[in-house]
Amino acid sequence: MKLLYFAKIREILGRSDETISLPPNILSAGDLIDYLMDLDDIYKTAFSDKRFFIAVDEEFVEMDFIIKNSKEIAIFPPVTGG
Amino acid sequence: MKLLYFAKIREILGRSDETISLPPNILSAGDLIDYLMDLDDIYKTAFSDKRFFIAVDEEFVEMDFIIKNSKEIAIFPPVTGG
Amino acid sequence: MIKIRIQSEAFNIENEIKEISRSKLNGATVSFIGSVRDLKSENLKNLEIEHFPKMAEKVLEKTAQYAFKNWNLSQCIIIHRYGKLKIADPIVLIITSSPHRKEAFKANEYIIDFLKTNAPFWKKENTEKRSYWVNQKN
Amino acid sequence: MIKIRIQSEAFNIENEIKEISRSKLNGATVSFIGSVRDLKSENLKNLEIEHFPKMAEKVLEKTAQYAFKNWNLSQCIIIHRYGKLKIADPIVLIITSSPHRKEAFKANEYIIDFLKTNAPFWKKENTEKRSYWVNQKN
Repeated sequence: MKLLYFAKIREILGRSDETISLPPNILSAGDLIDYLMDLDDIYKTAFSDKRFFIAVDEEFVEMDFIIKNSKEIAIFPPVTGG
Repeated sequence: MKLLYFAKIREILGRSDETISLPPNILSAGDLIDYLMDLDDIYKTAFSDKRFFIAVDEEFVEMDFIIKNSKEIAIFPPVTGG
Repeated sequence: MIKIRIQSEAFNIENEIKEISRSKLNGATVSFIGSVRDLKSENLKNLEIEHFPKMAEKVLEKTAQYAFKNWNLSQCIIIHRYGKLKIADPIVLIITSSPHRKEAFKANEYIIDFLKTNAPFWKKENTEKRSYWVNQKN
Repeated sequence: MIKIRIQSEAFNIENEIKEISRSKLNGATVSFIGSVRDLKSENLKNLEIEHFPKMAEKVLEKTAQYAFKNWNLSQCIIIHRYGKLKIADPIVLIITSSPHRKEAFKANEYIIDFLKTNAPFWKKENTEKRSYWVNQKN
């Protein structure tokens, strides 16, 4: 599964994307975030303020969205364009 | 007193302006319109549908506005600019 | 800054916006362009716009001043054309600039609404069949 | 007609409006330009705009399509820039054209409001003192 990071989250993590393999018990987007935050403190720093959104296939999804079979997941802070 | 006409009213009257002397009993803008309509049928044609506005010193005025000492009075149909 | 122009010549929106000083541009710039339509689908040959110059200038100036104060604008430009125009030719340009987009939008819409019923301009349409003065709507 | 562009280059509003075919212009054309401000008065050196290209394209396209149908537009153009910009540089251009001005205004304001909270672009301000990511407002 490919993860994409943008803006402040990309800067905190020090990478714009990475490919990970998830354990079978990780089903939802919320599970993914919890999993990453347990994996390394750097994810805690990136996600702990809860100011982030998740997009699967370029569509916003909620935390209970099932990502088990998703190929590409983007995690980014609130948008500030326009 | 100078009268200015615009658009359809100018076309009906066949003139864009004229100078008239009013009898002393003509006080308001409404009096002026009545006076003109009595004067000549062409003014009846121009004003009888009541679709006109009056401006004194480039400001819209109501029919009861006292025009006795005004120098320039414009009479024109509803505006359609913009 | 307020700028009012009544002219027969065409205008260029890019040039008007470029002219606004960089510090005055202020984030949100809304523009409105009203242009000539073939309202009755009678093959419009041209549109003639007549106006009452002195009063038109006054009305545009006052409208811009009111909008400027009421919606805290940094910039307000109104250009209105007169004379003979063709289909799709621009008639009026209104530019409102403000730190906040809501105010730039509101001011702009107020100005065009007000002008439509208060600025002394009149449109006459010349189609292939006939000529007639446009009636006021809304 | 709907046109979406995401680019680092500047745009020219006159050229964009001129490109709209004459028959499609349809009377009322509203434009919105959002440009770079010195929000904190800290002598902004530049503004960097980062974006998620594939998703940004999708969001702009869908937003334009929704506005196009909902307000009966004849034309809808959205251009959003990315990369390094300076004070007063234009960031976003939205053009909505319609037979009725109310609809052109409403559609335009809807699009910019929606983009501000849904299009994946992020602004980073580099001032003389520091660099920081802009926080989302309203």
